[in-house]
Amino acid sequence: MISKKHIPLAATLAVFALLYAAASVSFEGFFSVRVFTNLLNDNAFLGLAAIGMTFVILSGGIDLSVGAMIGFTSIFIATMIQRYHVNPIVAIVAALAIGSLLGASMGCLIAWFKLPPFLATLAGMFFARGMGLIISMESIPIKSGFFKAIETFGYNFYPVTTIVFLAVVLIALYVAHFTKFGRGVYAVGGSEDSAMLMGLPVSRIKIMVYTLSGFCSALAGIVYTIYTTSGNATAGTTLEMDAIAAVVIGGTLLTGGVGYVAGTVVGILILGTIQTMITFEGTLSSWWTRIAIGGLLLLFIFLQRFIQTRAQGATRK
Amino acid sequence: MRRGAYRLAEEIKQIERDAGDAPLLEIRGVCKSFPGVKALENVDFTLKRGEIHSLMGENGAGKSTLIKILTGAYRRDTGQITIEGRRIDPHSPLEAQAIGISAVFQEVNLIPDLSIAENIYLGREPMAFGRIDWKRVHRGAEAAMRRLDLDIDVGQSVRSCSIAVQQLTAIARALDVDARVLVLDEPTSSLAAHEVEKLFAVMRKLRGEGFGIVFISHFLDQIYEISDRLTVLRNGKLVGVHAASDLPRLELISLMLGREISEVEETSAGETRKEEIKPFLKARGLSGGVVKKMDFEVRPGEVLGFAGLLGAGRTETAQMLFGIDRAASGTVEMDEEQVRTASPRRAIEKGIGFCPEDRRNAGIIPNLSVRENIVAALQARRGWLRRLSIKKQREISAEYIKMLSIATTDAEKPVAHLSGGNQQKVILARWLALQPRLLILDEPTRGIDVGAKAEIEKRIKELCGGGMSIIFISSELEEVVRDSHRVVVMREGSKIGELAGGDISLSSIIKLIAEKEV
Amino acid sequence: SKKEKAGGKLVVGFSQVGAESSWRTAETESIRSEAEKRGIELKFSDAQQKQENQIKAIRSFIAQGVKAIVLAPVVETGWEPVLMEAKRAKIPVILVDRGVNVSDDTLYSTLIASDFVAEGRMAAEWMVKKLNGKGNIVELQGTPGAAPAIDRKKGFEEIIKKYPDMKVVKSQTGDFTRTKGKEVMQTFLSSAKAENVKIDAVYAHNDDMALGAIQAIEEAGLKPGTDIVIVSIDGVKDAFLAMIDGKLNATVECNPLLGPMAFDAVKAALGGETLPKKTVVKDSVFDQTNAKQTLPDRKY
Amino acid sequence: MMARIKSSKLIWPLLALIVLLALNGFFTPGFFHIEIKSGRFYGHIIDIMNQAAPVMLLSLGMTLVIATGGVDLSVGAVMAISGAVMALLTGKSGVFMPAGLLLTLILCVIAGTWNGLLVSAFDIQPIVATLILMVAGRGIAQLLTQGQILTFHDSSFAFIGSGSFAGLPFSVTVVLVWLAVTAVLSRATAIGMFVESIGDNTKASRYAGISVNTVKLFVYAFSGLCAGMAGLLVASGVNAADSNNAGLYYELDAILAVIVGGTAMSGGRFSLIGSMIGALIIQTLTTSIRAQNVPVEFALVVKAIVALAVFLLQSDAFNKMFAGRKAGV
Ligand SMILES: Nc1ncnc2c1ncn2[C@@H]1O[C@H](COP(=O)(O)OP(=O)(O)OP(=O)(O)O)[C@@H](O)[C@H]1O
Ligand SMILES: Nc1ncnc2c1ncn2[C@@H]1O[C@H](COP(=O)(O)OP(=O)(O)OP(=O)(O)O)[C@@H](O)[C@H]1O
Ligand SMILES: [Mg+2]
Ligand SMILES: [Mg+2]
Repeated sequence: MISKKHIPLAATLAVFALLYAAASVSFEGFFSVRVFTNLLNDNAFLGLAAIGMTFVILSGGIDLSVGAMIGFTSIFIATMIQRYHVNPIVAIVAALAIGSLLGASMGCLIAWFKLPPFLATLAGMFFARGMGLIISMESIPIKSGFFKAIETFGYNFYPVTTIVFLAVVLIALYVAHFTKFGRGVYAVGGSEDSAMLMGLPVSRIKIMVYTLSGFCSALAGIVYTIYTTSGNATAGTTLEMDAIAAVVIGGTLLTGGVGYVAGTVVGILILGTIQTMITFEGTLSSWWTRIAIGGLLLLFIFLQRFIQTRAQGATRK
Repeated sequence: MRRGAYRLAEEIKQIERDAGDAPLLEIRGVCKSFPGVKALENVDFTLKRGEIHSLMGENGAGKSTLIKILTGAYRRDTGQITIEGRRIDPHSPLEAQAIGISAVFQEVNLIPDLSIAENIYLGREPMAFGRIDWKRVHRGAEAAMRRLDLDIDVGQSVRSCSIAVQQLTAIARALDVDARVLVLDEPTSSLAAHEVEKLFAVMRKLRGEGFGIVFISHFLDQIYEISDRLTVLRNGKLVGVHAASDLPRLELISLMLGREISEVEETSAGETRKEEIKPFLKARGLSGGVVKKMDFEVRPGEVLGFAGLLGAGRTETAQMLFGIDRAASGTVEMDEEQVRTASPRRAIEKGIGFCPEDRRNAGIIPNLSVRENIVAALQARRGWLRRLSIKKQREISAEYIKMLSIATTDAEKPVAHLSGGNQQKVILARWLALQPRLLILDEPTRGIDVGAKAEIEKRIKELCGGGMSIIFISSELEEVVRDSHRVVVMREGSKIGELAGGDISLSSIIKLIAEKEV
Repeated sequence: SKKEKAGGKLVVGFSQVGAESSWRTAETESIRSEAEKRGIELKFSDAQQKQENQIKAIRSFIAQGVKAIVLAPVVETGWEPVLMEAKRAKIPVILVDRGVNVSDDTLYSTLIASDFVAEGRMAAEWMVKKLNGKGNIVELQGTPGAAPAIDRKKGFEEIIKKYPDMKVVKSQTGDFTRTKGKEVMQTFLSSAKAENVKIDAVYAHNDDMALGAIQAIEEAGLKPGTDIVIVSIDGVKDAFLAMIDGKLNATVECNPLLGPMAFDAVKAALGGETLPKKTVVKDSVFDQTNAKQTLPDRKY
Repeated sequence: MMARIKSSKLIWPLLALIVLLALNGFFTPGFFHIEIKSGRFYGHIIDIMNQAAPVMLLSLGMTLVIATGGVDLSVGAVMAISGAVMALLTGKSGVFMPAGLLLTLILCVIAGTWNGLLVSAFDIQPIVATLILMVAGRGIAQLLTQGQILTFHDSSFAFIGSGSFAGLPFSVTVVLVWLAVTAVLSRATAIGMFVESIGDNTKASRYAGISVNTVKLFVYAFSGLCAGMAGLLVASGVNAADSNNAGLYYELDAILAVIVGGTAMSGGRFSLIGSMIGALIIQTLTTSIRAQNVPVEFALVVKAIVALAVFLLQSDAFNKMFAGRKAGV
């Protein structure tokens, strides 16, 4: 029997399975390897951003800059490659470094100056988006052998973006559950004062969390760049909301301290499935699309709640 | 930073080898002010190796503040701290730990959603192959808890445990740390005699190993049982350092309070109410959680004590009465009418009040003022429309601040800035101000100093005289014996007996509990 | 399983940007009604302004085995991988209202679109004529980074550059909305007063911002269309009403009614014909002189 | 009063606003220039008050919601619904204007109550609960208007967003009146204290007998009402209901205003005046960027840097670090 701690996670997974099964029954061609592969591939960048976000939210914070980081990273890489003919690998490494640095700076503002995360990362969001627009307002296609090769590899074997995503998920699971840092994140989110009094390096953990999120969103930006082989400063607009939604739907409490990386992955799959279902439906107007997304979200939340209380009732006895 | 601290620790060890008989810890001329209060003024304190040194003082005397300065949780304004002749300047508990100071703070500081095991090992988890060795964490935690004679599932979250278990977890964590100075700020405030004994045994063993232990408690019996020396603070000033054996109780009390008082007379609760007074509340077959088939009744003007060991289900019974937990079965009658208390709000409407044991999570509203904390329940009962005027609120809070001698600069101070004992008084004031027909007090005197405790006991008697009934739960059996007209004895969720009037005594309760144990 | 569905109806996927403006809604409506008219089953997907959603939609279309895809791309770049997939699945793609930037132009069949740069030029030319090549212009830009905003600015500047007495004195974004257009215009007017600059004309990247600006000008006690010349782009119905009222001077039509052309192209592509890579929709300028007679024909 | 301002930390947002205005005084020509024309004031300062009005209205409701430890993401969508409903009722169906207003606002209260129900009765995390209406609500608004912009032709309605009263835009009056109403509602009754108590420690509040769920229901309903009013203000300002764009991203500004105003995202103590100042700070920032005519591509970076400076200016820790300790009381 699953332990009490894992009930929310199990409930989320169960709802996803239900949803997917329901969709497979109602839509022809939905239950296929292709659709499932697409589900991962199409949401890899969102997933990466959401993984970083999971740590931030677990630590009791929030990171609004992830969407803007994606835009910045993609236009940065494209410009480096297309305009300055920098080696793609160098550009990618530089982008990761910048992302981590920006994350670390926000972390410092939050940890040292006690700036509310909402404010610090909102400033970070403006900054990243603004820098992207300064680099180039126009989107830039990338014509590089390296990116071509990645695309071909993806076609012949397996999408690189998905591989990166799954690898990061594994690493994140390890970090969250098997490292001191990971447990420290839970502790800081659970009760910052207590964590401090228990002798945890609270400031350092916070800075690391935002650095990690900066890194993850930069990586998400890279994956987005691969996904579209182009740079676009406006990419990832409002993506932070989707990332936060995925994390919270995955069972992580916005107040921090409670939640799972694995839950976030399921959260991503759920959002992706809702989106795919709507496309398969194919007759909804723009407004009905929105209403349907909202309705499905609601349905899902209620189902999750229902299964959870049922399961908790069962373990009690 | 970590490496720095480590090097520091190494150097300290070196000094230790050269030092000889210098005191282990020395604090000189420490001052600390908060807005409006001088919490510490020029305080000195020394701790020797192999010594248990108690810090004494009224609520708000500055004990916890001194501890927090020592452990780097607060920064001192002036003064110096030395460990074995070497000056230290901890900026955070993290640094203090690296120097070898381990602490249990007054307010249990744990991460509620992590397990007991994780809380014990947080920040120093044993690693194997680059990952946390969860097996060792669990085994280690079990051993640490067993050392305090507690055999429980260390995988459960701290949130789900009673406050006593939480306190023991925090103690287990502190004892498990590799330290030389151990600081315990009111670790026994909600422990029963049995657990206290266990803790003292461990402390004595550590003393034998050369540890220096700083101990704070408001239980004089415990102080005299365990301490070698006493340092007494009053209003943030040092008023004396004495060997425990040289300082009689009454002298200690007058040192603490700054005036002569005779020790609290141990009066009994007075004669039992006559049987013909009809009980106004009857509980029949109340079950839920660990509680099984509880029957009891409360008469007007009566103090009904609940006695039992850790986890006996006293708190849960009270929470069912108050509508926090839902009873699985059973009925509650008030004035011969069956009532359902589906929420605390309903219970309050029916005339029940409940002062919870978990001060930090269920009691104080930390950033609201003392005034707002005191009138909270009263205002909630009046509803949102009939707001008490600020003037009225001030009057009420002033009355209780005076009555319970709550040490605060003014009623507008956030309650979080009060000392632990004074916070407890504020919550007590909240429920007294409500003047309910039945007041359930769960560990109401937690962390309250001797003087105030007497004051509160007197007040309880007055209230009963006025017809209020009280259910009194306390881990300090003496208190229960002293104040109750009748006592319900519980074990593992069931009522195992009831004592009344002259039959109530420490030995009779202990006998009842022990009898059933076989 | 990828057979044509229900009575052998032709299934076509349409990936739309979103419903951010009435212009966009008109385009959607045109394509929907045309599909209905021709008995084509249309799979419609609203991407809510996100490229990734459009890519997802195209992938789902492929998975569902549609016969052709109509795409109104939100940006010009980033389509290569997904269009490659469509090509591999032998599904022709018809682009509407905006082109894509790909190295291999066999990735799509044809593009049916307006030329945003040309629209900017036409607006500028009309304004130059109206102001006799002299005056201070304030510009209300679209959303930063959006293709129409970039191109309409570019085209406008191209022409204005040639007239040294015409100057864009202020240029801020109004996000294509009435409210923001009004707010920015209010600030421009206040600045102009404080700096003692006269604003002669407003160039708005779409009609909605111009309509917002008109409000701001009226509230400031000036007469839009008379004291300040206003030119915008799109040609929505409200713009025509404003022109009839004399408050808006001119609008460059950007025709969203691409349905018939799009499905002609679908038919041709499925029939194996090779199509011209680009069909530019003819845009024209309307002003107060011809607003009234055109109004009854406006569909959006 | 002074003591209250100091203790509630209002001093910092106020200082930030003053510094921001002063900087503008230096760098933006004629920033404080005010002109009187036919009994009405014009100038940047007036524009700021006028343009900040919708966010100010939103942030009044948002302050209470955030003070309980929640958040309301749906306000932007409710604004769109409000405009759309008003347009349909008054613009299309010719309902008597005040009746239309009333009906619209009732509907918005219902929308807010829906959020409140999800949060209180069903115990769903506020961010998800309100996300549902944020997504679906705009869809509903679009459905009502069929994605079109509906234009009003009602001069009395237009007065709300475009008229002037006592020389100032009428929206300023609306905000002041609503601020007063909110202040009275929260401070002259016990609601304000209940809200702060719940945000500070929900469990203790429940134990003290405060009906946590009812209070939560109320604040979300109230936030819905505020959003409805903001939506009407915006619609009336441009004489049109644009369900696609009305209120888009306003939730972010409203949350920002509340936090800049000194109310913590985690709940507890709140300050309505603080939120008003917060909204003014945000609008001043936006207006100064426009007035300075900062090139569009640089605007965001400038905004980021100035915003950060403003945030830091009012951060306690930062001030302690640089200004030294202030003398107590
Ligand atoms: N964070 C704070 N802010 C303001 N004042 C504080 C703060 N912490 C403590 N004080 C004040 O310092 C004084 C000493 O408090 P302290 O907690 O040290 O008392 P204590 O001796 O531990 O009392 P108790 O026995 O009740 O725990 C009190 O007057 C208290 O109000
Ligand atoms: N043997 C035990 N050791 C520790 N905790 C226990 C034990 N049995 C039960 N508990 C926990 O204690 C709770 C029930 O005890 P409750 O708090 O009602 O008892 P109590 O008599 O008030 O004891 P306490 O002194 O701990 O407050 C249960 O929720 C259970 O998790
Ligand atoms: Mg203390
Ligand atoms: Mg108990």
